[in-house]
Amino acid sequence: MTDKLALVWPEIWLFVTTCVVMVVGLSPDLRVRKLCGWISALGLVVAIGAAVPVAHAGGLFPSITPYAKGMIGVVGLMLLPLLAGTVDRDLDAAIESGKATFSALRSNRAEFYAFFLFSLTGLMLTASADDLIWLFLALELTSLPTYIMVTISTRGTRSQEAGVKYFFLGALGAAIFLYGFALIYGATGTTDLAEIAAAFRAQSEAGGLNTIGVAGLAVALIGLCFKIAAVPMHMYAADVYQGAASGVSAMLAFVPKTAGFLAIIMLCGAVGWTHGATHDSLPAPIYILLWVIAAATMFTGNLLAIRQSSVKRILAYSSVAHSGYMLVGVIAGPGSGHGTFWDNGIAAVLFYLLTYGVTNVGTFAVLASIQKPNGEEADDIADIRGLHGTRPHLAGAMLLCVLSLLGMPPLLGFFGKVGLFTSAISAGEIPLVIVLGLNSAIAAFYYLRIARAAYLEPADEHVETRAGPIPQRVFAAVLSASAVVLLLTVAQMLMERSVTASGYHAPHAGMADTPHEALDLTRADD
Amino acid sequence: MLVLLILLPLLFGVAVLLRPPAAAKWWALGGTSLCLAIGAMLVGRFFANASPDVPFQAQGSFAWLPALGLNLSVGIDSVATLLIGLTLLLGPICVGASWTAIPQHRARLFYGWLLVLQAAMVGVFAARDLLVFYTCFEFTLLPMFVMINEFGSTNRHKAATKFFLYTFTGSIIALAGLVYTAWAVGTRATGVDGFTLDIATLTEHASHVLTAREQALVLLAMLCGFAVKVPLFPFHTWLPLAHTEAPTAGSVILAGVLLKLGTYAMYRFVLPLVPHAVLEHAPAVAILAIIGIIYAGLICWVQTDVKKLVAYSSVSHLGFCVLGLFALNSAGVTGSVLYMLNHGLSTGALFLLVGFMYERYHTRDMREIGGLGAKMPIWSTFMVFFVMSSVGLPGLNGFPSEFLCTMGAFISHTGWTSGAARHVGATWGPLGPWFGFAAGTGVIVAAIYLLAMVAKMVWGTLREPAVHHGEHDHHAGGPHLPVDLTAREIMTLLPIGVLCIVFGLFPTQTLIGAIESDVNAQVAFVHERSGEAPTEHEAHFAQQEHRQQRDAGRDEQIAGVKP
Amino acid sequence: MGVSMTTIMDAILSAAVAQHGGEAAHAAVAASHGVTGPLWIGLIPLLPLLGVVLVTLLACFNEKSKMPAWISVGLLAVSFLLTLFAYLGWNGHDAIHLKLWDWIGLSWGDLRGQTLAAGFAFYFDGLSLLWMLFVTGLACLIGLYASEYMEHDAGLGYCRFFAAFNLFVFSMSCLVMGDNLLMLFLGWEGVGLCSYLLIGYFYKKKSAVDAGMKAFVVNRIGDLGLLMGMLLTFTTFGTLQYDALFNQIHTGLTAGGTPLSQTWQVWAIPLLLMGGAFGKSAQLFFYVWLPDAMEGPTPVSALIHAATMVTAGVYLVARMMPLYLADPAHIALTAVTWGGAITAFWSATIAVAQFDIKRIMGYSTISQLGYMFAGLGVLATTGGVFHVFTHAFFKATLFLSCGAVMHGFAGQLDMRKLSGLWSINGFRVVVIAMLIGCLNLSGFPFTGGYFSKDMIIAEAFVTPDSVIAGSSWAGWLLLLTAGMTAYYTFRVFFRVFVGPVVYEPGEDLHAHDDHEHADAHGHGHGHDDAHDHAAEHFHPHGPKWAINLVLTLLSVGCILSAGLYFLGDHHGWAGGMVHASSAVVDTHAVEGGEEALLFGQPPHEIMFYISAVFGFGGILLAAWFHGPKGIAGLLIGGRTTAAEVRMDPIAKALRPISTWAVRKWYVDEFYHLVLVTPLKIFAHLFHWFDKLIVDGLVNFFGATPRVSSDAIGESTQTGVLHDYALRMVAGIAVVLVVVVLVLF
Amino acid sequence: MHALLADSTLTGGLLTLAQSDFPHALSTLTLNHYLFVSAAMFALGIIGFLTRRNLIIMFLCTELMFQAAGLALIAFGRYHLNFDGQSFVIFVLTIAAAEAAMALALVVLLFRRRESLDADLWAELKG
Repeated sequence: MTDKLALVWPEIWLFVTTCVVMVVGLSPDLRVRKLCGWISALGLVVAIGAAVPVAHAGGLFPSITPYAKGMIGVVGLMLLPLLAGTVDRDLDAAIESGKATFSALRSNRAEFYAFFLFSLTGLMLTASADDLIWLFLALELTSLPTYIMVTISTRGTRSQEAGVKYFFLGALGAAIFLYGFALIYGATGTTDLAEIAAAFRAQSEAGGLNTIGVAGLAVALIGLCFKIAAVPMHMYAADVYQGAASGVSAMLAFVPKTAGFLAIIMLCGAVGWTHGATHDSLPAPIYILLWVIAAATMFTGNLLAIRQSSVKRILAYSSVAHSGYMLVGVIAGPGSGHGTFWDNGIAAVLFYLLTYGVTNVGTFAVLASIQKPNGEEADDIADIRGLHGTRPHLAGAMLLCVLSLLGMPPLLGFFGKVGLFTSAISAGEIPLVIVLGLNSAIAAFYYLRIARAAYLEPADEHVETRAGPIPQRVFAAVLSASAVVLLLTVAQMLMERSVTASGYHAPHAGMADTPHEALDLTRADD
Repeated sequence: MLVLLILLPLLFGVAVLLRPPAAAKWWALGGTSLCLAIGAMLVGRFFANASPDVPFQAQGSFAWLPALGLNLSVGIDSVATLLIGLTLLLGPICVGASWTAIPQHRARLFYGWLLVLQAAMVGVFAARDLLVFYTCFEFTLLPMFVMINEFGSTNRHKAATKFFLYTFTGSIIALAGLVYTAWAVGTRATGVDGFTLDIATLTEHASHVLTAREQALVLLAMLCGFAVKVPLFPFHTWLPLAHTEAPTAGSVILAGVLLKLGTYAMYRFVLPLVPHAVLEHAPAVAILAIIGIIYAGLICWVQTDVKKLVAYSSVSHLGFCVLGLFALNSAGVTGSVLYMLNHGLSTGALFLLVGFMYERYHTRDMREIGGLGAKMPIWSTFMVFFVMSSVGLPGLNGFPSEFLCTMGAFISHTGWTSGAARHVGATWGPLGPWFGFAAGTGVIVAAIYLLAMVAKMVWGTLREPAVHHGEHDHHAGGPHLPVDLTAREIMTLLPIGVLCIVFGLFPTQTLIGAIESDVNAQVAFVHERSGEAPTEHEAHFAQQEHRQQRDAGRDEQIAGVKP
Repeated sequence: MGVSMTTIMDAILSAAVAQHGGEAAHAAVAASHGVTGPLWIGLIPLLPLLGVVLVTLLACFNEKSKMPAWISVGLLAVSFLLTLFAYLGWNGHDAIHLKLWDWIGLSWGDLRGQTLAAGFAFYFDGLSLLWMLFVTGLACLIGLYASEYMEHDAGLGYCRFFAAFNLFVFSMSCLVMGDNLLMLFLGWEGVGLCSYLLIGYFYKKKSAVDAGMKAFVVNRIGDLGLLMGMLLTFTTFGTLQYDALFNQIHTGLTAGGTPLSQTWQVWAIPLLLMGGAFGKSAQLFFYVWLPDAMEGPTPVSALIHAATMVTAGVYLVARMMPLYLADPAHIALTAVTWGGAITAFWSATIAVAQFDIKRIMGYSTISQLGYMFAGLGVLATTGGVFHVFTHAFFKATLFLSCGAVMHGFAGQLDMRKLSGLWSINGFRVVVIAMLIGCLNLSGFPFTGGYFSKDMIIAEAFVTPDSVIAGSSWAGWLLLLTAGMTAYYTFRVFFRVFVGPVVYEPGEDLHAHDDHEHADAHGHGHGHDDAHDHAAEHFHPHGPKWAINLVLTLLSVGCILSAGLYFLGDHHGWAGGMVHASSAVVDTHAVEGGEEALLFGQPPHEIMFYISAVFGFGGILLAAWFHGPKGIAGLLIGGRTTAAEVRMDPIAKALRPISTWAVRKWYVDEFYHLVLVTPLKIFAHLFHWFDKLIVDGLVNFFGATPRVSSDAIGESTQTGVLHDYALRMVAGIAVVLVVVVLVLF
Repeated sequence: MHALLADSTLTGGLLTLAQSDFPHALSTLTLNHYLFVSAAMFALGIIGFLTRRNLIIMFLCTELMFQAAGLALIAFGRYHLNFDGQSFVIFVLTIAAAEAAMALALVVLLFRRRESLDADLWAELKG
């Protein structure tokens, strides 16, 4: 028990911070309330610190937590300045201009930060999950606050629309993967992931995986597709990203996606990349499922992004596409397990998550930093036109981030993609690599449009934008853009860490304490 | 020194961004000139120390991402050195050519990217690591995109987008092929520990570990990228558009260096990595090249846009370059390398001339403008001179390259070298006299379209556009230019002209001698390796063995650590 | 023929005898060569090159004096003197070598044939010396002529003219003096360029520009043959260097050791080279560019398109004679013979019907070149080469005389509008020069043309038909042509140079000068006033000293060239030169020692009479049809006006043949229809194909994402929650179905 | 159907999920019955979600799906004779409750804005 406690210290710290934030947020004093952001940042820093020492836990991916939680903390820290002022912006502005006085009841700043931290807590818990129940709870803890954050992120109807779509479809997705979990449990008789893995192993050695188990896995994975916004569960993504405030969209592009991928990796780890003719891939049904989903996701995301005029929608669909890319890494699996990055798809996915998270913050931060005259954040591509003339640093940030997302060497995103490339090739997934390459090219259509609009084109005359009132967001944008470049200097370290994190403890049949017979419902009842 | 050549332009690029716009062109000129000076030293030092035993000089390496097998490693052989020299030479020339064409308020953007572009181009030639190569290869797209998109003419957005997307798509697929090769080497080659992107290692092992089928696929993938870049028929359609729309300096660089990235990549990767497949499929590639030579040449003939004409002529000319490469013999490959340089000079100069004309008349339509011989005698003289160089007139630089490419194709025929009637002047190879003949007809076509262009542009009675569309947004308010070329413009052309003559009369002393040993080694290497590719079974076995060895090594390591 | 042998000759013989044991002969031949020439020989081509540079510099300073001309003439004169020195210092049999630097050198192995070595090197034997003597000599004279002829263009145009002129001499020198086929090719293309530039000298005239381009392109087509021949030579013999090549040929084996006679290359290479030669020398299918080339200034026509450049093809065949002889079936030689003979006849048929005197000279050049080729083909290399030499002089004289007429009559060249120049002040020298030229061209006894042509025709009858198929038929054809030549030559003379004084000025071509034509030099024949003033205000002006001097010198040269026939013991001086070169033919060896007879007599002896008869016949015909009344018409002429002659009713009766002949048998139109138009159609087709199909496909693939984007976007992303839910569930179903389908 | 698990050698040799003190009618129920019901519930939930436009009903449908999973979990737990399934269900219920709380708050918010519970009225964002 204490072992597990040691594992979750970051979550505990975050939880404590959350509580503190909520309490501080009750203060009647505006200045005290403004501390919430700083406290959250402090909490995140401590959580990162606490994440690092955790060296080795049990389970299928015994070393995943330090990297994952560190990554979550870092990206969380970058998201924090972006989220600043999301809900209280109007109120603050009113107070500053003297039109209103501070009213404790009208401000929900603290709650907003708290939800954010809760969500991150859930995300970290996902990373340390070693049990289906835990996984389920962690995923829900990740998602539930985001539903609220989306809904209240702006005062317009769009956010509410986004909220309703997100919540209801999210609930549908949750129900689906829960049902999948149930079936997995049914097939293996345990909720412990390592034991599940052992049971699956035993089944496969005994002559084939249990149908219900495979079905459960499939259903669970499909349900999790909602979290990562993969086809066919991607429908909500664009609407929700567009409806939510940019900061929240940025968070949506990272937090649920990371949770989803962690969960998918764990589920795939439970069944193991030890099947197929050469014993190095997922079981055929799961493999085909993920293959189809990955290819469809890449194409759908990229294709849909082309026609958009809203930058947020473009980024939403690109986020869909990026999920597709990462699924390639999942399909490729952990490779030979020689501690190398290039043939390790899981490491590639973990690394990609980081690069994507870091880069993505920047794009949304640029949008969040620009305001239309009616107070809304920039959204349409016309709004960022001519940015180079008025705010060159934002334009530069946009350019760098977008190019990194495109995978333009030598930016961070490129190396993320190369990891996926190499691992997929090592796994023999040449067609997927081609699909991935083609899609990178299709993606250039819309990334170029964004880059061109921001960096090269003159401003539209009838479109007016001005700098947003919150300087932290500009900071977030610049921070993200510089990270795209500066992280290259430590890329080797990050890659090594991701390799360590992806260390897959392949199950053996003997691990399970209670060897269960294969559950076979298909056997005829005579 | 190489790294300096990559970093300096970047530094100057930053300087351009930070200094006031009025100073931009001076900084750019200073940067490119400084690089040219350093480059001259580099080239000089390279050839002073050249020896067949040390093909690569100025090597430097920095282990950056060992996890991806990525070292920042550079090094140059003679071919790369010459191409770097060409790149650096075109630097100041491009700045000079843009002196008045680029309005001051946008100068920072232009010159900044120009410098970045130069760094990237040098990087491509200097790279000794696959990812460094690829990085620079791709990164040339962006500056070019900006230059076309921002400083081009009417249709520039479409041109820029097409240029970027087309070449980007191709090169990603090429990357897949290259990475596949790296993977195969990393998992099968004996003596290679893990994944590596080191070009030397890959070259050494790739042909031993890739099966025939794999080689064919990798060849296909690489061609997807490089053939688009070259461009080889039928992947050429982006080029006329991009050239037509690009600003003068953009066209010069595009024709002068960027297209050579494709052929250089073929020389550096396609030939040595997959020799078996190259030998097998060379006729197909050569046929494409020949179609390109004649087809694009004929298209040139009926162009009305002079810049488009020169652009299509690039397609035609680069056909020779590819043909020479795939002749797989010294004559052809030498000719091809020479072609890379000489085409850069002469076509670059033609683009400069067209640009100077455009700056004065704001039209490129040969129905509107022509007969400039009387009005612009200096311009016309240069025009005729460079057209002759482009036509392949002996004594000028175009001829040795064109001749050697044709000769390479002609003598590259296995039937020549075997059997009773052995022909000593022929070499082993996949093409044959008919290829040489077909390419030779391209020379006729080249004469037709280039002289037709001269006939329209230079000779005849003077035709000028009725109304100067001087109200072109980029040029409004620009300084008024005299009728004929200014001293600055002449200074951009003169060095190229001098080189054309020098390379035409002394090709052996300047170029062929320089690259001879490297090219011969490359050809011998391809010859030696093209014979047999491992079978599927052998490849599989090699992979198994490699894995076992690595496992054993790891176990030993663990065993070594544990006690 | 060939009684005494030079050392080279010995070597060749020994090689022929010991055909398969070639090594000894090989060594012997190698030993007999290899005199390294003095460095100053290199100045012969380089001085004109220096001239190019200097004249270009003058152009840069916008020099308006005649300085470019003086520089050029001076340098060319030095060049000529150097050639003369070289000739005088030459030992008479060994080739002189001089290598300046490696031009294109590439090696990929140590074995034979693995090295391509083409030095920027010179090779002087009798053939090249002979050529160089008249090339530099004539160039010098014609440069002097042009200094006056081009004076109205003083300025940039003048500089341009002399730069190209000098460049031409440089290129021609490289062509002739080159030590390997690549050097020859360098000169070959270089003279092509200069020809192009000079034909299009009056670049504002579309016809001139088109003519220049036509010349270049047609030449390029021939060049393809030359190029392919060169490459095939390399693959067969492993070298492009003359010495090594000839040595190899003399062994009778390819460099790979196969007997030459068993290979197809042995006839393919000469045929390919012949293609190149025919292109440059305007033979057979390729002749069409030369008449059009008369658009250039007359000195250019004289030097390039009559005397020197067009003989490059002859030089090539003569130079490569060993290769031609290596084929026991003599396929290529037969082709050369018949190509030459047919061309000679064909262009004569055109020449008889033309009215433009310069064009007539153009066709006659083609015709005479045909003689030269026929001569080479029937193994009369001496005759062919001698004809090149004499032709260079008399044709230059003819052209320059025509040029003087043109110069004096504001570009008038139509023989229907000119008459009686003898009686116009200042044209006497011109008329005399013209007469000497015409006599030479028509083969009037004891002129140079008479001897050289006879040697060719006689040899055609000498050579048995078994060696060169139909050789004697070719001889008859050539004989007939000789008569026609005399006719059309004197047709010009009788109509234009004697008779009643009638003239009409032409459109002054010279008005099309470069830029400065506004500042007129006060010439009587003004620039634009030619159109303003009525014809009666026009006063022809005779040539000044430079033109007269040149014409005089050339006329003397023409007369003296006849004397060369009696020099030396190898059928004249030219024979001696040929004997000391690769062009030498051992006719005994080739023909088996038997001489065919003509009318029971040895052809060489009887031919003097026969051809004299044909020549006289032609002249008399011309006098009857075109001669003026009186002594100038040889007392049989009856012409009283410029335009009407006795030939007119006959020409009318012969319609449409005569019209066709006037229209040059519609060959240009035919080529246009068969070659140019289809090519242009293809070009347009390709253009549209490229635009619509190739680029269309690219655009299609480029548009596919966008189109499918709209399709997917509009149909799925409706914004309605239920639709989303439905699609998600349906999507899940689809995915699962796909999985199941793939699985089973 | 009884024979479904007839040859199973689960610990305790149970043939059915029924315990001895179950009512007789239930004693013949097998795992399949439960799974069938669970699947039916799940399907009904989906169908309801897809067909109903009322936000509250839609939410209830998702609850139905959650409970379907819960039922399956319990059935499996019983089948495997361990408590994992049951404890899972407890958490599922908790989550369901949390979701319900959020859902109702959300519904109130939305209703205030549009005066309607029709989910399809919210279709401003699309494309």
